[in-house]
Amino acid sequence: MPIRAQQPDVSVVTLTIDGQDLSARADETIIEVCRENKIPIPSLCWMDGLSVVGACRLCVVEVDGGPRLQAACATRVREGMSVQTNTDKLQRYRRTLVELLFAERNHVCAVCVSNGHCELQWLAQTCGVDHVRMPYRNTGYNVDSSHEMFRIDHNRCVLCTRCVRVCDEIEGAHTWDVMGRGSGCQVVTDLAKPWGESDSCTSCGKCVQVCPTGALVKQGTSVGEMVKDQQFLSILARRRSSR
Amino acid sequence: MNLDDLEDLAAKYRADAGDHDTEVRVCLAASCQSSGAQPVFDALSAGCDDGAAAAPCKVKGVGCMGLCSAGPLVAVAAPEAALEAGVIYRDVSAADAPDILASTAPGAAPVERLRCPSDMPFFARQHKIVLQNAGIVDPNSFRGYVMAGGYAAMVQALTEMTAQDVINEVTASGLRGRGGGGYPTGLKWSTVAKMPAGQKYVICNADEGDPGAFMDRAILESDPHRVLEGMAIAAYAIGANKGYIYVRAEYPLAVERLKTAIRKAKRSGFLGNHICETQFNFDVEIRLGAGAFVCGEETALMASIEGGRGQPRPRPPYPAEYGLWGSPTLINNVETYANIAPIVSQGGDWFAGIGTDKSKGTKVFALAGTIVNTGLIEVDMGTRLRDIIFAIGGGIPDGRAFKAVQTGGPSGGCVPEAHLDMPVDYDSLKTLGTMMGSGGMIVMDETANMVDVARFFMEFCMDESCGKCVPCRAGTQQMHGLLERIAKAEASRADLELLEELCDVVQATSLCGLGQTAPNPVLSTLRYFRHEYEEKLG
Amino acid sequence: MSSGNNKVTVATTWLDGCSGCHMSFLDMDERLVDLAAQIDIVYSPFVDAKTLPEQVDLGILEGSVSSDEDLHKAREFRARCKVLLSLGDCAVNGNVPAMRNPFKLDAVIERAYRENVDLNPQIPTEGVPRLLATVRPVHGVVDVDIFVPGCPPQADAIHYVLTELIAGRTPDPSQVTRFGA
Amino acid sequence: MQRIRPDLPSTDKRWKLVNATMRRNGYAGHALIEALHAVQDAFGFLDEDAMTFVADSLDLPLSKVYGVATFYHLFMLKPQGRHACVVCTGTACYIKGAGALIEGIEERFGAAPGETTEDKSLSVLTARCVGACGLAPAVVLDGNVIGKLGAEALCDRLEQEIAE
Repeated sequence: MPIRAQQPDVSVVTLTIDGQDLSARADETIIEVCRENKIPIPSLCWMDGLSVVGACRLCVVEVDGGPRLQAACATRVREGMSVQTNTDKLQRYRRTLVELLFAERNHVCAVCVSNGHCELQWLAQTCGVDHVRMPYRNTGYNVDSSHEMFRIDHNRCVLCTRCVRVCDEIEGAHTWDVMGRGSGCQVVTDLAKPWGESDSCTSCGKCVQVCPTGALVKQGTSVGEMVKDQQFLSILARRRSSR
Repeated sequence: MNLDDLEDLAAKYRADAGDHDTEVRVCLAASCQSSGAQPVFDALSAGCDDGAAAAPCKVKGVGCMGLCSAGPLVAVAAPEAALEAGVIYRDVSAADAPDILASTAPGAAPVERLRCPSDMPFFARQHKIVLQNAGIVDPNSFRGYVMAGGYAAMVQALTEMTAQDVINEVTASGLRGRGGGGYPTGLKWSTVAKMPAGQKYVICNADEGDPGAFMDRAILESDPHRVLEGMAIAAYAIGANKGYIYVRAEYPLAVERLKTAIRKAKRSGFLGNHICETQFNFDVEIRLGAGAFVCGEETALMASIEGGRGQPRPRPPYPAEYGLWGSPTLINNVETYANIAPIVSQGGDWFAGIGTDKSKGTKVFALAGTIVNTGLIEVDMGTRLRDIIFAIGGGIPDGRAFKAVQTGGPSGGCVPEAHLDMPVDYDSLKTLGTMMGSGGMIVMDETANMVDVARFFMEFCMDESCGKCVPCRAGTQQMHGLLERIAKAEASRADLELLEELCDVVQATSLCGLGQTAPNPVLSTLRYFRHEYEEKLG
Repeated sequence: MSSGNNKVTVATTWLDGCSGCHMSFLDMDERLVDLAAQIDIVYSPFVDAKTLPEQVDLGILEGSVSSDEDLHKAREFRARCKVLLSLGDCAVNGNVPAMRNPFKLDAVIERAYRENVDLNPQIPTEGVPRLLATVRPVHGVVDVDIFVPGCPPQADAIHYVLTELIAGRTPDPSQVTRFGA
Repeated sequence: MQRIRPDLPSTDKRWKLVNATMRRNGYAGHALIEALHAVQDAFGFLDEDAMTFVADSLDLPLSKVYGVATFYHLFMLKPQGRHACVVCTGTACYIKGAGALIEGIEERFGAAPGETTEDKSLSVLTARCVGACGLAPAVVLDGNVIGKLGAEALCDRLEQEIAE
């Protein structure tokens, strides 16, 4: 889905979210309306200012009591729409999705530079994940410290592709992309060479700031020291789209 | 050009083809070719040219005759006659050529030792609409297609019908998408047609990826013009001037025949600009897949045509509204397009008279697995599974007992003996916990291990997951691990419970159809063969 | 959740961990005095008792399951404790001990006992338990009832969980602690 | 800003074929998969030079080209053996013993699916249904479908092909 609706639609619709009557612009998505109204919906891949991919599935909601769940980030509001964001079923699904992420790679929070500032860690807590029921996959991944300022630890990557999108859509460098498929997916720079050898990387650091976990971090940080600043994104995105 | 002109053209082609009472057809589709059909064809052609044939006869390479397990297949029949009306020979080798040619003499007896009875249920109980020309026309011959009545529907649509007329016929026919979902084709067409005029696209989904399904390959290899004609009619109906056929690179023969068909149709003015001297322009390009099952999903397919990673995106917006390069796009599969020309020629009501209440027309199925007659069949919707497997398919070989039939590929499920009397259509299969899918039917005998079958399909989905969304990428991987443990009898009851819960989560939350249906083989085997799982728990 | 003399019997032990969770337990400081009135620690590194009683109300395990001995202890605790609690990240998710899992066990042993040793490198064979190929959280080998993540869980969190359990309620540890806390 | 198309990486004539494919598609970015097919048809696999050349010619980011090249199973990033044996692992072939063929080949030639023998004589691959279910279990040897062979007979046939 494009970052903004094809044609800006400024007409106003009314809808209910969790029984709350709300009004919204017709070109908004459910997640945008929830964020404005402080209705907490977990999300990982969605980020205000980046295009929508609908990949993490954490923001799935029930719409009009229908059986098919919709990703709140990828669904525009409609007049009269009725949305449930936090039913028992949705809570159960989200918990399992977070568990799947923890089991997939090696997220050892205790020794992570993002400990205490990590969206995945926070999601585990808010979704009530106090342990992971499935076996851990235990596949080892590379840590690439070849860049002079930044580091990527693939063990902590959740493949949200925020780095790929911010690099392409905001910075315009498209240094990052995803290689492989399925469980073999990994984010890569250029032809999957060490990051430090990349010709296209401008070292702007946007990818580091938008990364929700301790996968993309600054060099020289110790446990719990990596605090990310994402303020720039909505400002840049807004100014860019108004050109 | 109008219909009369087209008839004149066909008559001219017939005159050019020369006088012959009999034709010897050699199946040159992929399966028979693998069994050595090319040397048979060469021997027959050489023999015919040398005058070994007793009467004026013509040797012709044709597409799939259906009974792939008996290939190479050869048929001797009057020109353009139906397959059952001729004499069919099975397991033919080049050395048999003289005998076959000798049998074409007036009054000569058929070669009994090679004969495959053309009244056997495999042939007699089929109803061919999509496969009408398969095994009869030469897929590399534009003229052959026209002589068989081809392109009449397109000419009729362009010269006698409005776009709305065409959509009305398709809607009236009740045709539903043959790629798996069963979405009403007429509704899809009218949605795209209603989008504001401008650039629109028509796409043919020939990325047939279900393991055990080869219907689309056979159609493309046997009658490629039929698909092009269907696409052109669709383009006329929705107002598109450009089409893409997305074909698996694993089907080189189909690709080659499609390329030939497009080239010849363009040269004869049946594709390109001012088709048949009308104002209608339509150009078709082939795009090759590169080995990714998920590209059968329509948004992934479009991403692939655009040159990217074949990853699906959330819908809506649907392709009808926001498709290829953001333009309104119609996507149908091969078999759907192959149904269009007869619907336009004979009317939607005629088509709606075939099949069941909610599933109209016929369906092509690929029969494979442990079954006597492996191959391709076309039957009315609503035919009972038992008739398909035991009458047409000839039952299970080696005296073994039937256990289950798998339909719908990795998105489908297994149907046990108890439900074999169910008439096959979209809805009945759904109630059995499986789906029509594109039409693959894999028959399994009593020796099949159903946990292993579920594990096999889960491995498929895990390998083919694009990796974009969490439930499909990580969930299929975990479900596969659990199935492995169950298969090795290392799992506990809690593992089985976790497996069932993951099935629910992956089904409910995955981004696209691949993930949403990946649990189906597990759920369906659990439904009918739960004891096989429980026996293995610790 | 008490039995007999109205005091809740508690057993604790550490598997593969750093004993930090037990230290955090001690960090409850003066609250330990009140707790002592309600619980009876029948087996633990804190006390002298050397055998695990046949019946215990609450078992607390710190550390991950990395060796034969850990596995044995975990199974014994499960068999004898009515309620089993995983204390800390190592017990709950494997944590640091599990970071060896992506490597083959032989390579890990080789690295630890030969490559990184200057003096008389050799692989010990006696007096040490055999390592398992894969380090697992406690619930990877036995059923666990309560999970208290954290590295280590704060004394406040441990206190909250114990108080709830003693009162016969089911605690919700995610209110007070999380992975890596 | 004018973009300059790169020179062909070498005088190898096969680059001209690759270039011709891209030119036919107007050097449009959406011709990426077609271009990679052309490289693979010409060279048998995609190396860094080829991917860089295609990326520069179509004005695409390197990481995008790499992402696409590694997404599709048909594209090979390493040179293949002189012969390629693709074992179909579709359902029908699976039911009829594709697993035994894979095991048999691995035992005789020491190459598992995705691997090439040390002497570079044979690459073993798997495919998700080649559509020859009537001939199950099917393998595709250097482009030709061979059906209904057991592991023993298949390995003999492979040895024969390699010897020729």
